[in-house]
Amino acid sequence: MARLTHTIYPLATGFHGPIRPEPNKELVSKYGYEHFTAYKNSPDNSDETLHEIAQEIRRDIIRALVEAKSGHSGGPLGSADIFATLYFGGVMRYDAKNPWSPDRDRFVLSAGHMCPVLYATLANAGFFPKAELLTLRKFNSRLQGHPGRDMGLPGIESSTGSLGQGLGIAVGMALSDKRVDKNDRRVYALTGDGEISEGEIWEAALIAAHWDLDNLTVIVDRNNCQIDGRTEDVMKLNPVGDKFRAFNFHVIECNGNNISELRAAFKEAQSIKGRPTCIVAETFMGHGVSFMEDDYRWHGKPPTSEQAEQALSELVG
Amino acid sequence: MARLTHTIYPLATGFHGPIRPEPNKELVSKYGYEHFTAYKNSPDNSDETLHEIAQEIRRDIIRALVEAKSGHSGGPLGSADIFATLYFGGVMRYDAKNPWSPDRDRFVLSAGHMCPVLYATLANAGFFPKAELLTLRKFNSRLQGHPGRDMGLPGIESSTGSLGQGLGIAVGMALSDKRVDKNDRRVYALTGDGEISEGEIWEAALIAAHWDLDNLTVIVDRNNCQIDGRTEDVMKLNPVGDKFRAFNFHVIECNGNNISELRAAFKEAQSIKGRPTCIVAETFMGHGVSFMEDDYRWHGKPPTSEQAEQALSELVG
Amino acid sequence: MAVAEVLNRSISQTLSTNGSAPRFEMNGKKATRFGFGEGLVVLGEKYDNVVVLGGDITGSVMTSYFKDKFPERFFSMGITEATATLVASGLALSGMIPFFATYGAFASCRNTDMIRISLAYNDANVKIGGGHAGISVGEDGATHQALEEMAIIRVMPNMTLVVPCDFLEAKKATIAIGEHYGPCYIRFGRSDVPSFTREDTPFEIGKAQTFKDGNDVAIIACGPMVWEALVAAYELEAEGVSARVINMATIKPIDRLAIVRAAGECKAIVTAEEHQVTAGLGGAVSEVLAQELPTPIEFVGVKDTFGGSGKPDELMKYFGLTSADIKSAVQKVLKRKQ
Amino acid sequence: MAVAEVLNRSISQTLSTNGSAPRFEMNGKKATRFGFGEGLVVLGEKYDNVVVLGGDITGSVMTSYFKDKFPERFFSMGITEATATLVASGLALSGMIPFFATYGAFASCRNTDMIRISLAYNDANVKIGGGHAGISVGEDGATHQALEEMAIIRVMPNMTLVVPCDFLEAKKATIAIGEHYGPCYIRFGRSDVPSFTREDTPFEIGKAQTFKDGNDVAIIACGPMVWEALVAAYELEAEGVSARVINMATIKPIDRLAIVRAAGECKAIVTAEEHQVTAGLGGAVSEVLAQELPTPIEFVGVKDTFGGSGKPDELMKYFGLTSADIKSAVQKVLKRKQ
Ligand SMILES: Cc1ncc(C[n+]2csc(CCOP(=O)(O)OP(=O)(O)O)c2C)c(N)n1
Ligand SMILES: Cc1ncc(C[n+]2csc(CCOP(=O)(O)OP(=O)(O)O)c2C)c(N)n1
Ligand SMILES: [Mg+2]
Ligand SMILES: [Mg+2]
Repeated sequence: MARLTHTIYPLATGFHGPIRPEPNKELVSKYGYEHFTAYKNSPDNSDETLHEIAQEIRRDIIRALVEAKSGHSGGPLGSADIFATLYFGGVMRYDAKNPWSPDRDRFVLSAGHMCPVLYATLANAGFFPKAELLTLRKFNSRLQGHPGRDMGLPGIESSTGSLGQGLGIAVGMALSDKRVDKNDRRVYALTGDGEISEGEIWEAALIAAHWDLDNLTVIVDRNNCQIDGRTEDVMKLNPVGDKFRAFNFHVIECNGNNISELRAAFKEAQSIKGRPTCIVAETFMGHGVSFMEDDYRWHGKPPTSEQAEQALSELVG
Repeated sequence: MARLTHTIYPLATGFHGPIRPEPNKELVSKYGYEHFTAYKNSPDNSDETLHEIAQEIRRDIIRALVEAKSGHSGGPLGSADIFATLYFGGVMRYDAKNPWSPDRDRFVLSAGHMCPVLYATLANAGFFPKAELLTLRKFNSRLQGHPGRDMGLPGIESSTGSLGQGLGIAVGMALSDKRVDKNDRRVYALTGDGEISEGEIWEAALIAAHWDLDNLTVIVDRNNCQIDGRTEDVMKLNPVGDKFRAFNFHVIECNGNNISELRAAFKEAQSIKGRPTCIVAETFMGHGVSFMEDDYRWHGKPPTSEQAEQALSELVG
Repeated sequence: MAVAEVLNRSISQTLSTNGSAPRFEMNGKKATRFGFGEGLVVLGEKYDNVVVLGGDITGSVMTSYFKDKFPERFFSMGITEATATLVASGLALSGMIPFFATYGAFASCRNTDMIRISLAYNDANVKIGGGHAGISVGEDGATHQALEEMAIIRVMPNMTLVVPCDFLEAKKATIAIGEHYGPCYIRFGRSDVPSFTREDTPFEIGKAQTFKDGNDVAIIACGPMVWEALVAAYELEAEGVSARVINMATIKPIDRLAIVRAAGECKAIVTAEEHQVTAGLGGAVSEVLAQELPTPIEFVGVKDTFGGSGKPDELMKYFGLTSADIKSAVQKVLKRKQ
Repeated sequence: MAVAEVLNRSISQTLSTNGSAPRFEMNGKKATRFGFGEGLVVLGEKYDNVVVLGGDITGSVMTSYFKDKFPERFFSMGITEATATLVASGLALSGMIPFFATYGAFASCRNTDMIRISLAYNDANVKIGGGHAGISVGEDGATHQALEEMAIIRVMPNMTLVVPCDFLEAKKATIAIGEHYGPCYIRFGRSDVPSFTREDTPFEIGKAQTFKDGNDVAIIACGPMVWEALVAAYELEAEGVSARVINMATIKPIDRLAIVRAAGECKAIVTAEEHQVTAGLGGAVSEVLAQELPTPIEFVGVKDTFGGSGKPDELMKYFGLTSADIKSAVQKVLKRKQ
């Protein structure tokens, strides 16, 4: 029996071809983007190193957003520690220079609106030049307002942006790995907390548990904020952990702004057999920028240039 | 400020007007349908009386299905005790002669395919002549294969048939009663157990709990069967009670084929304040008919005429 | 068909009462979503059984106005578009007039089965508001740019679908669907677009309005493309082409008579919509004319592709949705005219 | 447009290679769903990366064949149509060729947003099977009678939509979409319908097939309505009307050339579909001809209402979906022909 294969990476049929926007040259050199060397992904990176990388991710988010003049600040900043740990703490296996390598672990950003943090992470890992971050949300950029697989950006496994869909896709990937290909790849998916009010999250949870997908780790960015307010005011979600437990997940609750707790959580997730894991990562929206911290009004706004300067001055070390 | 009102009951714009199919006259008299007097709905009805009514409902289901030559046997038979208790044990308030009375309690059959039991119940309560049961699934019958509000059948509060939708509708009704009209009406909804794998069930559960809808009682017909097999083989649902608890419901687990347990459960549900109740009613699919009992292959089949005779002979007293 | 007979009688009469009406002028810019928001407040003031469900983007689709004014009749549903639609159905079956609004991509796609069965088949008196229509959404990109709703809603029996052309019409249309029995969908946009209709410009569900008379070609448009059509028509007038502009604010039920009259009198049609050219307004007009009076039509719209990030203007230009594109389509259809 | 030019060159040539082909004869009856089921098995035997997702109705949509044969490549999803579609997307992005089938009402409506973003926008190689097409479902009634899918799928960029006419074509079409890259939707029915195509009848995605030649009128049909069209055409032939019958088995991308040729040569069109007349096949054909060659069309289909319970035959008759209805439509369109 044969395998019918098609080239699916990179797609790059993007909405109108290969003429990409140019990053602003002055800013590229101001931020030192042309001399940037990618960070290494290693379990040997210390917590301090990962924290530094998280801060650099945060700075890159601010820089991209202030240039874009639209986009989401709060969730991306709040979850930067999760991304730093995943991509630079030796948790995920990938090769930025061979981004579609068939034995890579995969990450799906179910909360598509949080893409600035993913783009910044990928750039810091060397998937594409950092300067490209400055084209975020511009006409024909590979950095779409919500991830578009049609743009062929290395590291973007799926288009997302309609909440509640990415987790189901990740479940399909994990099913493929564990039950069809029977390999040892792992799949990670991140959802917002507001996002888990979408029923597809619970359908996906049922399916993941039914098929014992222990190669799947779901991270819920529990920042208690969504667009219209605090999550418990907009739609009560507590107790989040109990919900996933009742859906037969192994649940780990941790401080999602604490690198060492996150490391331990991912390690534990990798050791669990027979059921998927959900990490309920308690974060603060806008973490690291004083005037954004824990304020839902920063869900979907970019900083002004003054605010960006202030933010960058806070996001040191 | 005014209320803008429209006549919404009965709709009866049915798919092609008022010419209804005629029930088979011979069968009408064979079953004594022309001389039938409706059962009373009263808390004074004994468990035995309710059991007898449940058996009569079961017989009516068999009669309707064998005439229709298509339709669902298993779920309807298994849940007849729930319906007998709800409609004849003084649990629900309604007036069969004034079926759209504005202070009635309402029942929504989220598992639309189980309509034979609802039709049989309504006929036994006097909402419409029993003879009409024999028009089930016939061209232009008010007894559609899945409930159609457009047919204007008294007692049918909403069209259903696409699984997972009825509960959300019931939540909307309960929200209207408790939060807008601020009356003391109650809303009941029944879902299949396979049905709760639909994500809309969990969205509806979140919303019902968020808005403290203690006037809502959800009954899950936990018969462990769905079309393709046992629920835990098709899509693992256990622990059902824990799921609803984690979604902030008051949960009652009971034997759904035991009238006195059901009575107690409904009573308890009415006493709960501040949160909706879910009754996980453990039933057997096809209960009361030996060769159908607990067999998922009876989900969607009608009995042959021989099987119907056998079934009717078992369904006594 | 009856319509064709009506046409035969009226075909050479000029129908237009607007013929001598003053030109529409741009009177600032304002997104249609604000009209929706204001219309809801008017309804809320008039009727105590109007209620609104929030989908965690109340500030984007302007249900926030109603929420602020009538907090006790506003209910947050979180991010549950499918079930919010069902809850709306339950409220409607209880005598309420519920509005549920979110982005059009989710207001028509996340809940399509619910619209089909619990609204349309149920004939429930629910009003769905779909915001962020079309690519003029801008930077958010393809996922958030609703381009398919007109096809999806139009194919459902019992549904009414309105697409207002500017702020003021959006307000009128919102009030009109609130007072009309039955499941309705209203489509509105995020970005500021020209305001040009006046208080006395009529709006009636199911009735097209001729916004400019003309007999060489009829441009049938909806939503903010109506303004683009007017600009194109005024420019064409200067170039000696007499273009009629019809505001087809109701897509379902569509005004067959206005379409047939336009075809009979102008013999060439251009449709313009911020939507896929497949199965939307162009499709609806084509269906009517194929049955009544076959006529050359050119379609202005998005040509079966997804949108993308960019500034609204950039995108409108790239995807061919400007008055210049309408003019080219007119030139093309005039060549095909017999 | 290029198509129109092609037409100008070919307009008076008779295109048909089928002109002298033998008549199609009925060869028993079998539901198209069985063709889907058998096609899946063929694919499963040929390719080890074909996988199937079950939606708790495997015995109705005949994915049970595959399940029995390849249990290790069959995955039950329970009753979760929306997420099953997403899981399929994830499988496709992993190099699998996943099929997910359920009733068409749910295969196109419960997961519309997922089809839009995770299949179409993602260009994921997923195949959706929609069973229980149309009112020939019978007793289950309106909720289960899918009449809207063609509009919903057709408006999505990147989608391929095929509607096979009988058992054998359903099998061929299933294999064809399995071997074709990209998101596809196949529509098939529950009830037995005439089998009439032969092993050597060509099936190609995107290509219409002329099943009977004729030059007075062209009947463009899809699904089991093709047989009804043939019956009508043979009867009309006896009555002196030469009717062409075109099997439009691919609704998207639609074969524009076949439509334009038919219009150019016959000058009158009837479309026939077991679907709403709104935005479906009739809509697609109208759109093409409005742009290329305006031509009178009559639509046979469900006229913007929901179905209901009854025997399939009773319903087909009541809703106007028989060969007799096609004949009346032909008579009507012939009168409109110029
Ligand atoms: C299906 C869908 N509905 C609504 C939206 C609009 N939306 C984007 S983000 C968001 C709030 C998400 O909240 P959460 O998941 O907590 O993310 P956070 O605000 O913490 O970043 C909403 C409603 C969407 N993108 N998709
Ligand atoms: C949205 C939707 N998907 C699929 C179906 C087809 N279907 C009808 S009943 C059923 C099984 C339901 O199982 P359960 O809720 O346990 O009911 P039971 O078999 O016990 O009667 C399915 C899949 C449907 N009616 N609606
Ligand atoms: Mg959040
Ligand atoms: Mg069950």
